[in-house]
Amino acid sequence: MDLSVTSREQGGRTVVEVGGEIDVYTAPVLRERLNDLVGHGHHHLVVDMEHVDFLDSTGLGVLVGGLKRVRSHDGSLHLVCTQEKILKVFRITGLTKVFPIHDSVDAAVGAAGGTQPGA
Amino acid sequence: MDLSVTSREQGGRTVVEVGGEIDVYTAPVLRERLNDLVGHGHHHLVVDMEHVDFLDSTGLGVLVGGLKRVRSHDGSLHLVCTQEKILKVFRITGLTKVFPIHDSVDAAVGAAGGTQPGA
Amino acid sequence: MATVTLRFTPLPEHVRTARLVATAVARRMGMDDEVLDAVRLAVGEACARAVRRSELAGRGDLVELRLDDADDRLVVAVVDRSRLEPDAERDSGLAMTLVEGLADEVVESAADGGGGSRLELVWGA
Amino acid sequence: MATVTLRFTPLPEHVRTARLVATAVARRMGMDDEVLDAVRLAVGEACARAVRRSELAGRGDLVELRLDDADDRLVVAVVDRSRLEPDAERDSGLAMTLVEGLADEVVESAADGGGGSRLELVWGA
Ligand SMILES: Nc1ncnc2c1ncn2[C@@H]1O[C@H](COP(=O)(O)OP(=O)(O)O)[C@@H](O)[C@H]1O
Ligand SMILES: Nc1ncnc2c1ncn2[C@@H]1O[C@H](COP(=O)(O)OP(=O)(O)O)[C@@H](O)[C@H]1O
Repeated sequence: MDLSVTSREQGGRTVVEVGGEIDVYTAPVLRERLNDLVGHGHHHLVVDMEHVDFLDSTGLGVLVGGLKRVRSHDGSLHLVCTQEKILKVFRITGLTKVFPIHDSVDAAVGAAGGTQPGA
Repeated sequence: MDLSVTSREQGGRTVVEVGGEIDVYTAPVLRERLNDLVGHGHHHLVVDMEHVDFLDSTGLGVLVGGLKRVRSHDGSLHLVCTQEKILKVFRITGLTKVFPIHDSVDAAVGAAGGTQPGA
Repeated sequence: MATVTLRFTPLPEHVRTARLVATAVARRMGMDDEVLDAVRLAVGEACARAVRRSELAGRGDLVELRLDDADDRLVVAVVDRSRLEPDAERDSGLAMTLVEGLADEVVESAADGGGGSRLELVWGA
Repeated sequence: MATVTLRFTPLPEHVRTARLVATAVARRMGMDDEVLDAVRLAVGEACARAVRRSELAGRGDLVELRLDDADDRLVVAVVDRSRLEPDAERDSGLAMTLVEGLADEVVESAADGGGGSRLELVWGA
């Protein structure tokens, strides 16, 4: 399994750092982690994609699913990504218009994401 | 082509540093470089294998060929190798008895290899 | 014309192997990094789709990935034996959008000799 | 039982692709690094030998690498269509010494349905 997912709290957001390959084989693991976080009340997520080497449509589907899920709790899901290769995947599918994408975790955490978190 | 070959003179020996994969596809390049060196009068070779990631029987054949060639000029061919994965290839084929194998380039250059070089 | 064909049991875990093979063949053809990334992703999508179609149909027939190097064009064909119509898969929106955005040419047809889909992708005209 | 089959034009440049595929399948089976190194090298040797045999015979029929994952045993078969007898290759001393030193089991037989060799390697009894 060449996927790693770790999360931490920062500035009232939950930063989810993803590393490795998000594909048809590993995406279910990411989906489970995101569902778990949302289920435990973490509704403002920042997904840090800087250490992602590969992202396919299954991975995109998991991120879209996560976005819908947090939104149903008035939450937010922001992305951190500067890798051209990964940005291209969001661009081709038109998802750059769906996800707020930032250059750094600090910028993502600082951005006003929907409702401000209670914390 | 994932093979690199560079050579330099050191202590009267010609040190040939090989990097990458020596296999059925790349071995002809190494053979040509060794033949070229011997053809230009470099008869005392130290082949540094520390940066070799993969070695197959074609590569072994090239090294055996190089050994025969330098010997026909009263030369020598010593190897530098500490990688267990690569040493195993020499061990399985019995070639640890054919090649003097050293832990470092300095040790290989310092070893009395057949006739001492003229230089 | 050099050919490499990979056939695999329709399981997600083999899609990565398919990507490795496609990328290795494209690299050997001297394609640049941007094209390599496109080949890796598009071939992965096409193979993942073939796996999904096979799972949907409950069929275990091997999926075939065929790579032909013809005059500097890389011609890739992904064939499933799902017995489903070429367009029968649901939810392939993102996957097919990527494939079409990444390959120079995309053609889908019925797999000959046994129902299923044959998706052909071409790079470097 | 999961199966991956790679078929390739008998050219040295494809042997690396064959190694990649074999290593990927073995890694997925959870084999440890030492076994992975053995699989990589032995499968590369078997495929390079199949390429040499095909070149020797002047035949371009695709070489087949078949990987079966059966109850934690990795069963590898390399089949050439050289029309040469299984042992016809000359100079296979070092290559076969390595194959035999690296695999847990090695069996060579005539390729059925067309002359050539079928070399079977097994890891993890
Ligand atoms: N451009 C887009 N903008 C917003 N949502 C999208 C976009 N493209 C796809 N989606 C959403 O992403 C999810 C998965 O996409 P889908 O088209 O079903 O592809 P697939 O299932 O093949 O990954 C769906 O929920 C869909 O609504
Ligand atoms: N154990 C050994 N000791 C010395 N030389 C060897 C040994 N094994 C092989 N050789 C030499 O290595 C060269 C290539 O070996 P060979 O058995 O022909 O294998 P292959 O051609 O398949 O690589 C030959 O010149 C052979 O004499």
